[in-house]
Amino acid sequence: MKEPIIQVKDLVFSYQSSDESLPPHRALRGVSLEVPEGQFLAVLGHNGCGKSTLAKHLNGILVPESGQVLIDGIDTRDDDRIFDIRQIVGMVFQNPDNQIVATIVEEDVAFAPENMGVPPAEIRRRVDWALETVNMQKYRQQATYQLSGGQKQRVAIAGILAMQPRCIVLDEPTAMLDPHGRRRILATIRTLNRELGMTVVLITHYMDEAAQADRVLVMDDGAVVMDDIPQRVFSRVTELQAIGLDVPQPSELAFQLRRQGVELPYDILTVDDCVTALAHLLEA
Amino acid sequence: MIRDITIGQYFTGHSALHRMDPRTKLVLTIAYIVVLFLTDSLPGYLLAIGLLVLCYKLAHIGLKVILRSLKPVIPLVLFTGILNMFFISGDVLWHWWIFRITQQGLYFAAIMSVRIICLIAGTSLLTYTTSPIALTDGLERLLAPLAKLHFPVHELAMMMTITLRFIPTLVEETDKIMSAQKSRGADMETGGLIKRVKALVPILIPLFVSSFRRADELALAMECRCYRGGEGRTRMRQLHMGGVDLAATAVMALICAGIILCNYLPL
Amino acid sequence: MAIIKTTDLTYIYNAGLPTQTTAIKDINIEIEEGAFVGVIGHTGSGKSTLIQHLNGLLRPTSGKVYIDGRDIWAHKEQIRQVRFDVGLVFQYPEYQLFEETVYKDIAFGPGNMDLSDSEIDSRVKQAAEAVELSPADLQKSPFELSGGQKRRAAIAGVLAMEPKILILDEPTAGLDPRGRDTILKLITRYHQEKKNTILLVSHSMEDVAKFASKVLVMSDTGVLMYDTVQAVFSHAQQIRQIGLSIPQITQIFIQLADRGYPVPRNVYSVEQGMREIQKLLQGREGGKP
Amino acid sequence: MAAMCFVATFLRIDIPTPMGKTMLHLGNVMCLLSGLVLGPVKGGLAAGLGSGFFDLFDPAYIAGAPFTFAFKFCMAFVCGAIAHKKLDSRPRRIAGAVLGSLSYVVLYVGKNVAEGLWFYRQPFKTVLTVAATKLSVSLTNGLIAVVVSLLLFGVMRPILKKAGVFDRLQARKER
Ligand SMILES: Nc1ncnc2c1ncn2[C@@H]1O[C@H](COP(=O)(O)OP(=O)(O)OP(=O)(O)O)[C@@H](O)[C@H]1O
Ligand SMILES: Nc1ncnc2c1ncn2[C@@H]1O[C@H](COP(=O)(O)OP(=O)(O)OP(=O)(O)O)[C@@H](O)[C@H]1O
Ligand SMILES: [Mg+2]
Ligand SMILES: [Mg+2]
Repeated sequence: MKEPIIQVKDLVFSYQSSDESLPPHRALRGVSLEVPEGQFLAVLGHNGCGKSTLAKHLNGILVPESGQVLIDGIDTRDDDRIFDIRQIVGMVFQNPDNQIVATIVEEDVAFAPENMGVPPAEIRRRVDWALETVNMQKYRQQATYQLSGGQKQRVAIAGILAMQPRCIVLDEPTAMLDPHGRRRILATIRTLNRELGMTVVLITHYMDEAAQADRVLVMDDGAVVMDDIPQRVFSRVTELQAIGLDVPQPSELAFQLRRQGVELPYDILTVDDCVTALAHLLEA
Repeated sequence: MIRDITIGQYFTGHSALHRMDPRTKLVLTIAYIVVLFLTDSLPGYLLAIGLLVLCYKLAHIGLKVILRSLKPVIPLVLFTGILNMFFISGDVLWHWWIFRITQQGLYFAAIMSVRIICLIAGTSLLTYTTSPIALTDGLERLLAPLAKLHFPVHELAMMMTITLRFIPTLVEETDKIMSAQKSRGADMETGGLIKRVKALVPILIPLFVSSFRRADELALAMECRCYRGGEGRTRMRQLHMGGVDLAATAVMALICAGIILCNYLPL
Repeated sequence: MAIIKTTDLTYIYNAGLPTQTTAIKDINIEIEEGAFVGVIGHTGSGKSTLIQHLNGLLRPTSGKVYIDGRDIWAHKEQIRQVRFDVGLVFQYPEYQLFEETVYKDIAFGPGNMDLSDSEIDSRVKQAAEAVELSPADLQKSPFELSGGQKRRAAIAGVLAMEPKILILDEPTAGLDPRGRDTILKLITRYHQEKKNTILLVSHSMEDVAKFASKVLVMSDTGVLMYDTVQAVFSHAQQIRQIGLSIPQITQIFIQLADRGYPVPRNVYSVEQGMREIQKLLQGREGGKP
Repeated sequence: MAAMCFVATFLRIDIPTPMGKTMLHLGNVMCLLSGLVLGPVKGGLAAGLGSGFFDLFDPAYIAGAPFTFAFKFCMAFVCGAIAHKKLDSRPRRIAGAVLGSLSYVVLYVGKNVAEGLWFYRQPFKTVLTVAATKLSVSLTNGLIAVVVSLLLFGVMRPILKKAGVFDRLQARKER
């Protein structure tokens, strides 16, 4: 089998507080993780549990205090290959406003390949392709500040796509968006994963987004506490609620009913799952 | 309120002037200032004004627009004009109490006005026909040779781009913070100096803090996109000079020569 | 009498410029005192514009706003008083914190109201308690708090002004599920204690259905509906048409009802849903011989 | 490198200044403040670019933009060079702000004199009188800017410190 694109081994990381007298804050306490190429992984966890810290290790923005992070076999501590790593793993952040560098949409998308020294004609081709992939080609010449939040975020994703990465890490890309913008971003993410075979790591606070992934990783206080397919993760309602998380309403309904002794399957995630199962139950 | 603020006074259009390369426009504008500086004869001034009229016609920009951009300098012109009337002695045309108008005084005032009008109308043509982005782009490329002298051209240009990019964002943010503090009863419209200065604190602090946060995040995002300064960087958009640029340069050269020649004509 | 009333309220951004946009048009609403109103609408439908009119931050292009029966723009110089009566919590309110300590920051609003020091002190403490900030937190710098705490401190800053009407623009954006729940619960509790009027702008239909008593639906610069939660979500078709959704739990029950099962269509919380299903199952067992 | 783009982003602090014009002339205040907070080079760039940009896109002032850039840069640079390293010392802060402001006034008036003499070809006496009025106006402005910026800085520093702004600046510098 092919080597996983992301390998994280016993990753430990602490933030040094600005106040020297305070002890460093341990944000990651031994995280291990392997992501095979082409997987769609969702990461859940409450505020401050270390999700962003983990994400920043995946393209060498932060380097491990101990343990190791290998991207396509390259150690992120290898300074000479840092740009290779960043090209393999692209990162999208929460606030679309703070990621866009240029005033015109296509200029911004061109930013990364320009940095990489790609020839102009090739940049042009990549920019067109990236904008098409996120469905923003209509806005090529628009000023970035005139776009809505969701559109800006899609431009930010296009800016990463223009590097032609094999893996894309999105750190709460929908947190600042409205439902419409959120749906569009999620559709874009699914296209990247299903049609282009890109590896996706999606950090989110929305359970319905995580429910669409191949695999869900749940973190609590700098450690991984669950790592499974969404159906199984979301059936562990009590545990999730104990660490301040939530489950989609259909899963919760099924869980509550099961607790009352009603026999329902464990893998209910969506409205349709739930309706089918309940209909089945009521037929009996 | 100010979300769609347009910095500068760019008028979209497709005239020859709009299509010109920003570099040409910049250079020609500078040339025009220099020529103005050298002009010293009536036909010279007429030529300079003629050129302006021609350009404004080409760019389809009306008189009203020019007048509006001249507004801020009117007090200066008047003030200097009046002073000249006091100080310049010469053939008195009209005299009342301590005021007198001399021929020379009038002459100076006229020259001054023409120069100011030409200067402002000429340079503002640049902002009217060039978008801020194109202008920044042009500036960067014009300054590019300076990089050889270890002048950080790329960094400066990057900063200009980012500044341009964040002006609307920050204006919007200021607006939001001001609204929020007003909702909490902040009073920014009344009171003496000290009170007003104090009223700024609730706006400036969040603004500073959020600027720093944005700066941090932006730096991070740029690093993620392989930013490593100017070396080895390519550009997607290549500026190129076309026939318009050539023609404009030729016309400009002719007129400049004309103006300079006029200085030496015995008129 | 309605505590909030607008007549033909219209607002145009950048009037006269090429970028001119009509954000709200001919809005006529009457909101009764003590209501907890969820305000929903697709993005750009004019929610934020509307609420900024209610405390006089924006001045109507045309139309009137009445608070407590008074036209708020009748006396321009009294507009600050209106802002004390109508508290507005903006989106991401933590970005307006600016004082040295949380205490001082919460005191900023009441401090602008010409109150006595002891009154300010007691208001700050009450507000802090309402949002579950400890006395120790009050002495910290607002920048030392966690994201959720900052948000609550900022909300306390408005609560301390004890407004008759409290308006919150997406107060839970960007928080984790527990943070969202905490904030919504404390707003509900505050509402129950003070019996004041609350407008909550939200994109989460689940939250609106769970916490609000009435819903104001905005669509494309106008008000589409203003009614009880039950009545609004019974128009599932219409709600979907304007790009909104209905809560997932409601969808489940509507679909079951569509398939002919004897379940109600107006189910808005998981607990209620569970009871309905149980009732159905028990009823059936009881019926069996 | 990271520091560089960091600098770049600071310019933005200056941007809202034109909005303050109605209340006070905030431009100079912000220039002094950025010198104090960001230090000579960064502060100078922030001040220069921020103000220069506005002139560049304003038809009436575009010809003056390069000068504005240079002069505001000097103003913040002087102020930052004197005061930024020793922010705790009040005399330093005052000296920084005063000298920064002064250098701006001198440059600005100097430019006006030169412009009047050579560009508008005004007689010396006229130029002098104009310059004198400009001098008094800018001196008052400059003085207000000094007072206001020092007041603001005094109030804002402890808070910004708590917010970690200075720490972050420090951290960036070390990289
Ligand atoms: N630059 C920093 N300096 C010091 N501590 C930090 C820094 N960044 C994060 N931390 C701390 O590290 C912990 C983990 O932070 P991280 O940002 O990874 O959390 P997160 O899971 O992404 O949270 P959120 O859901 O709020 O984004 C938190 O307790 C946070 O306070
Ligand atoms: N400051 C502004 N300048 C110009 N137009 C604006 C401004 N603010 C809002 N608009 C426009 O007014 C309309 C209504 O905007 P508003 O912010 O009220 O919508 P909203 O319902 O709050 O949307 P969201 O759910 O995204 O917050 C939109 O078309 C928007 O583009
Ligand atoms: Mg995070
Ligand atoms: Mg809004």
